[in-house]
Amino acid sequence: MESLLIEYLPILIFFGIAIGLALAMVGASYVVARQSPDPEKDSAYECGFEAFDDARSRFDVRFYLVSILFIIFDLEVAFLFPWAVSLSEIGVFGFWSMVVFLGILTIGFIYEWKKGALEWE
Amino acid sequence: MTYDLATIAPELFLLVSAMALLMLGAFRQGNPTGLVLSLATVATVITFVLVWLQPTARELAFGGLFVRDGFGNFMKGLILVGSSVSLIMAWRFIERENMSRFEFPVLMLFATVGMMMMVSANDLISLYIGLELQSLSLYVIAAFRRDTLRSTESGLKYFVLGALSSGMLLYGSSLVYGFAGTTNFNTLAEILQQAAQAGEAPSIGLIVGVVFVMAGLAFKVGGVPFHMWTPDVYEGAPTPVTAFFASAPKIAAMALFARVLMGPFAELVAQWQQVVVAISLLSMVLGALAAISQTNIKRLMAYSSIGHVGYALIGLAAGTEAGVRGLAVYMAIYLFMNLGTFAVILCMRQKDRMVENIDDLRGLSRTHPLMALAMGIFMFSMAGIPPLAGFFSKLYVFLAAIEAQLYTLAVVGVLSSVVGAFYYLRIVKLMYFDEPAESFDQPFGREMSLIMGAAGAITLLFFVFPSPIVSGAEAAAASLLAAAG
Amino acid sequence: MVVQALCFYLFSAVAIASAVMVISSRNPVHSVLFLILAFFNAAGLFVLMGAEFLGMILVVVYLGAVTVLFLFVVMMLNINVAEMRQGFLQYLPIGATVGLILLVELFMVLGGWAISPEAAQVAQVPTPPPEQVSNTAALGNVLYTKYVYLFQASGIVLLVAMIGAIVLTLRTRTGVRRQNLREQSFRTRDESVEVKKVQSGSGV
Amino acid sequence: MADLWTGYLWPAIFIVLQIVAILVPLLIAVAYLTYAERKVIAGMQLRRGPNVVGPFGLLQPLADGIKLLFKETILPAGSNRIVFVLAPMVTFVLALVAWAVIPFGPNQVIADINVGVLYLFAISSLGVYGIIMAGWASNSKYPFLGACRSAAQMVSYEVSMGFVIVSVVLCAGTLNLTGIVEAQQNLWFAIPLLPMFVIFFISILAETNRTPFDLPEGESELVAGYFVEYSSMTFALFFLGEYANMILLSAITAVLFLGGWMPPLWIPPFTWVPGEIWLALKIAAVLFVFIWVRATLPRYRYDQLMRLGWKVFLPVSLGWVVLTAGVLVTFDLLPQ
Repeated sequence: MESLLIEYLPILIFFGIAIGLALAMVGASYVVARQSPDPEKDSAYECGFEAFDDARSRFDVRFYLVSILFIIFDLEVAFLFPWAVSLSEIGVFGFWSMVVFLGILTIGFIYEWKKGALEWE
Repeated sequence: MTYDLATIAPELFLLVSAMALLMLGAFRQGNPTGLVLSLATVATVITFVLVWLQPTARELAFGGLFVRDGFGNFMKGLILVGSSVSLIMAWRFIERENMSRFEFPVLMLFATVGMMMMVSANDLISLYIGLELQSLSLYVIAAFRRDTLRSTESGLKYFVLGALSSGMLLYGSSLVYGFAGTTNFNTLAEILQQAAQAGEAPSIGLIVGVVFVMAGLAFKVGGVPFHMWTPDVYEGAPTPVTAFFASAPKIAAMALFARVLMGPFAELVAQWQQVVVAISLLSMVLGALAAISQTNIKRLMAYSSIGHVGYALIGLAAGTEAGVRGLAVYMAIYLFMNLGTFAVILCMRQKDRMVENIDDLRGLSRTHPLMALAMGIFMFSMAGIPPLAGFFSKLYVFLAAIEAQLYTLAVVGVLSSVVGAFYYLRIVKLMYFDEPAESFDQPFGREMSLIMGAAGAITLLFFVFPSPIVSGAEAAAASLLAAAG
Repeated sequence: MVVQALCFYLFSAVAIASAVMVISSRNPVHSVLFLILAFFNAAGLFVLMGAEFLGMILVVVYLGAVTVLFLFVVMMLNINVAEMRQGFLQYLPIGATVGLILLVELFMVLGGWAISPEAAQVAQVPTPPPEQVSNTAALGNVLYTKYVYLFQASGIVLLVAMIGAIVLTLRTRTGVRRQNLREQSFRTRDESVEVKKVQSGSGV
Repeated sequence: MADLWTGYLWPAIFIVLQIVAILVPLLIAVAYLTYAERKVIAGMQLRRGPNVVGPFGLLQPLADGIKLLFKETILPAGSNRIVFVLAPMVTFVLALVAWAVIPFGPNQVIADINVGVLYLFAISSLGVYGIIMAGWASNSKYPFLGACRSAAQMVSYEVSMGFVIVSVVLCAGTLNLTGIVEAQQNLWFAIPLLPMFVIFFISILAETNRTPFDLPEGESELVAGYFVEYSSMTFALFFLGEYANMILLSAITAVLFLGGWMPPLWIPPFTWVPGEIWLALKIAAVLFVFIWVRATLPRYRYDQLMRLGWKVFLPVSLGWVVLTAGVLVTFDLLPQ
C-alpha cells in the first residue's frame, strides 16, 4: 500500500511544477511586455463586420450524438483493460465472456451504422 | 454454466429475440415496424410459455446473483401479460400517431427483460442493473414522440426523477453493503438473523440504508410521497406506453419491493413496517382525493394507480404470507382491470385524433354499448364493488392487514375506497346517464375488442373461478416466504 | 504517512469546495469546470485508497467522456441562469430542510459505525493484498467469470443506451449528398469518359 | 530534524531534480522540434528554411520565444477571462505531466505506477478540455467552431486508440509501462501488431490535430481554429503544449510498439548505445514521420475524417483485439 502510493508522489509534484511553470510563463510575459489594450484590438476576430450576436448559440445535435457514442465505447474500453491484464487467469471462459459482451455491443454498433448515425454530413 | 442458462432461459430468449428484432429492423428495407411489432408480441407470448414451463422450485444461478422461484415466475407471468397486451394495443396506435419506428417494440422488450431481471434479483447489484435496464428503456419510450412537447417533457421528467431515485437506491445499497459487508440477499438475511439471535440491535447505518433503498423502490412503484412524476408522465407519454407503465413496471417494482423486504431484511420488519404503512396510507388517501378533480382520463388513471399501489402495499405492510398473497392477487387483478381500461382509453378517438377528456365519455352507453359495459365493469371493479374482482383483491389485503393487527390501515383503506368509488362511479354516470357526446371513430380494431372483452370477462368472472389467480398467488407467496424462513 | 494525510486533506478539501462551486456558480460552464475539478480530486482520493484502476477509469470515463458531453451541451445551450435562480430561491427552504435531514441522518450513521462481528466475518471476502495482485488484475479475475451475469447485463444496458441516444437525437436530413466510396472506387473508364471525334471548325 | 531531512526533504528534492532533468531537455526539444519541422519541410519543398538567426538558423526558436514573451497578452472583450487564460495552461500542463510515467530505461522512470498505460490514456483524454475551454472562452465564431470540431475529432479517434492500447496490454499482460517495454525483449509489438501500429500512428495524428487531420485549425477556413484569439505567452503555451504532445505521443508509440529503450538487436554495436539514446532516436524517427506526413498529404474533409474514425478504425481495431486475444488464448501464448 505504502509503496504503491510512493510511486504516485512524483506525479503530484510533477503537477505542481508544471502548473507553476505555466503560471510563471504567462505571468512573466504579462509583467515584461507592454500592455496597451484598446477596444478594436480586443474585439473578437471577424471578417471585418462587428459580431452580430453571441458566438455560442449554435447547437448541433450531432456533436451530442458523437460524444454520447464515445461515452459508450469508452466504457467498453474501460471494461477491456482488466480483462486484458487477467486473461491468463480467467482463460477460455473469460475470453468467451468478453466475446459475448463485445457481441452485444457490436449489435448496437451495426444498428448505429445502419441508421446512419456514424455519418457526418 | 449450462445449468445456469436453463435457469434464465425465459430472460435469455426474450433478450436474444430483442436483439434479433433490432437487427431485423435495421436491415430490412422499407418500414419494418409492423413486422417487428408483431414478432415482438409473439416473443413475449413465447417467453410467457417458457416462464410457465419453468419449475417453481427455488434455484440460484450465477453464484447467487439470480434466483428463480415460484414467486418470481408468477410475477414474471403477470409482467409478460402486461407487455404483450401493451404491444398489441400499440399495433394500430403507432401507425396512426406517427411514431412508427421499429425501436419502439424493441425497447419494450428490453424493458421487459429488465423487469424480469428485477423480479429475479437476489443481490443488490443485480437488482440495480435490472432496474436500470428497465428504467433506461422506459425513459426512452416515454419520450418516444420526440417532436411533441408533452412526450419529451414526460420523458425528461421521468428521467430526472428516475435518476434521482436510482441514486437514492444506490446510496442505500452502498450503506447496506458498508454495514453488512455483503450485497447478497441470502447472506444479508443470514447476518441479520444471527445478529437478532445474538440480541444485537441492527446498526443504525443499516437501517438508514434500508430506508434509502425503500425510498428508491417507492419511487419506482409511484407511492406517495414519491409519486410526483406519475401524473405528468402518464399524461405525456403515448397512451399504449402509459398502459405499459401502469401495468408491467408497477408489478415488477412491487415484486422487487416484496422480495427485498421479505427476503434479506425480513428481520428488520419492525423497522420497515412503519415506512410501508406510511407510504400505503398516504398513497391511498392521495390517490382517492386528488383523482376527484381530474378532467384528463390519463391523469385520472395515474392517481388511480397511486391509490392502487397504496392498497397493494397494505399486503406488504402486513409482512405475512397472507399479506404477500394479497399483494400478488391484488397486482394480478389490477393488471387486468388496468389493461382493459386502457384499451377503452385507446379507443377514444374523434376525427382521427386521440381525445383524453373524461367528458368525452359522455353517453357512451348509447353510442358504444358494449364498450360502455366493459368500462363500467372496470370502473366498478376498481371501486371495489362486489362481486367484481376488484372487491376480492381489496378483501384479501384488508384481511391480511387485520390479521396482522394493522387496523388503522384497514380502516383508512376502506374509507378511501369509498371516496375513490366516487370518481369511478362518476365515469359510469357519465357513460350511462348523460347526453351522448360526439361518437368515437370506428372501427377500433378487433384486437381492442378482444382485450376489452377478455379483461372484462376476467374481472367479472373472478368470483366464479378465483382459483387460477388465487392459488397461483398462494404458491408464489409461499415460495417467497419459504426462502426467507 | 504524513504526506498521505496531507494529500487526503488537500484532495478532499478541493473536492468539496469545487462541489459547492458546482451548485453555486453563476455560469453553468463554470459549474461544469468545477465538476471536472471535483472529479479529478475524487480520482486522487481513489488512488489514495489504493484503488488506482478506479481512479484512472474515473478520469478516463467521467472526465474524458461524460463531462465532455456536459460541456458540449452546456456550452451550446445558452442557459439563462437568472431564470433558474428564481426557482432555486423559491424552493430553497424545502431543499435546505431535506438537506439538513440527510445531514443529520449521515451523522447518525457515522455515530453508529459499528459493524457486527458476524458481518465482519462475512465481509472478509478473500481479497488479495495489493502487493501480490494489482487491483486491476484483482478486478479482472472476478468480473468476467464470477460476475459474468452482471457483466453481460451491463453490456445490455449500454446497448439500450445506444439505441436510446439514436432514437431520441438522430435526425436524418434529406437531400444530403454523401460520398459513396464503393461507387467512387468501382467506377470504370467506360462509365465516365466518352471519346468523341470532333470535327475541326465546329463545336461539340 | 535529521529525520525530516532524510525522511522527506531529500527524497522530495531528489524527485524535483528528476523532474527538472526531464523538463529542461523536453522544453529544448520542443523548441527545436519547431525548428526541425520548418527545416524538414523546407528541405522537402526545396527551400532553405530558417537560416538567418545564428548558424543554420539554429537560434531561431529562441528568437521566436523571446518575441512571444515580449508581446502583449490580449484578452478579448467578450471573453471569459479566467477560462481564457486557463485553457492554454491546461494544454501545457497536461502535455508535461504525462512524462512522469515514461520509462527511459530499466528502472529509469519517475513514477513507476501499476497502471501507467491507463494514466497516459487518462491524461490524453483530458487534452480535449484545453481546446474546448479555449474555444468557448474566446466567445468568437472561429475558435468555437474549431473547438467543437476538434473535440469531436479527438473523441472519435480516442476510442480506437483505446482498443489499440488494449491489444498491446493483451500481449504484455500488464499495464505497467516498464513491463510493456520488457515484454518486447524479443519482438517489438510493431511487428505482430502491425495493423494496430498503423492505426495508432494515424490516430495520434488526429489526436494532435496534425495534418491531414488539422481541420480544427484549418487556416483556410477557420483562420487558426481554437487559438485565433490568443497572443503572446498564452499562445506560446498552446504552441508548446501541442508540440510537447507530439513528442509525448511519439514517445508512447516508441514505448508501446518500438521496444522503448531497447536496441533493435541484442548484438554488440547496438548494445553499446545507452537506452536513453535508443528511446530518443525512436522518438525522433516517429516525429520525422509526423513532419513528413505534413509535408506530403492534403487535408481530409470532415465527413471523411469521421468516417475513417468510426467506420474503419473502430471496427478494425475492435476486431483485432478479439483476434489477438483469440490467438493468445488458443495457442496458450498469454504472458503470465
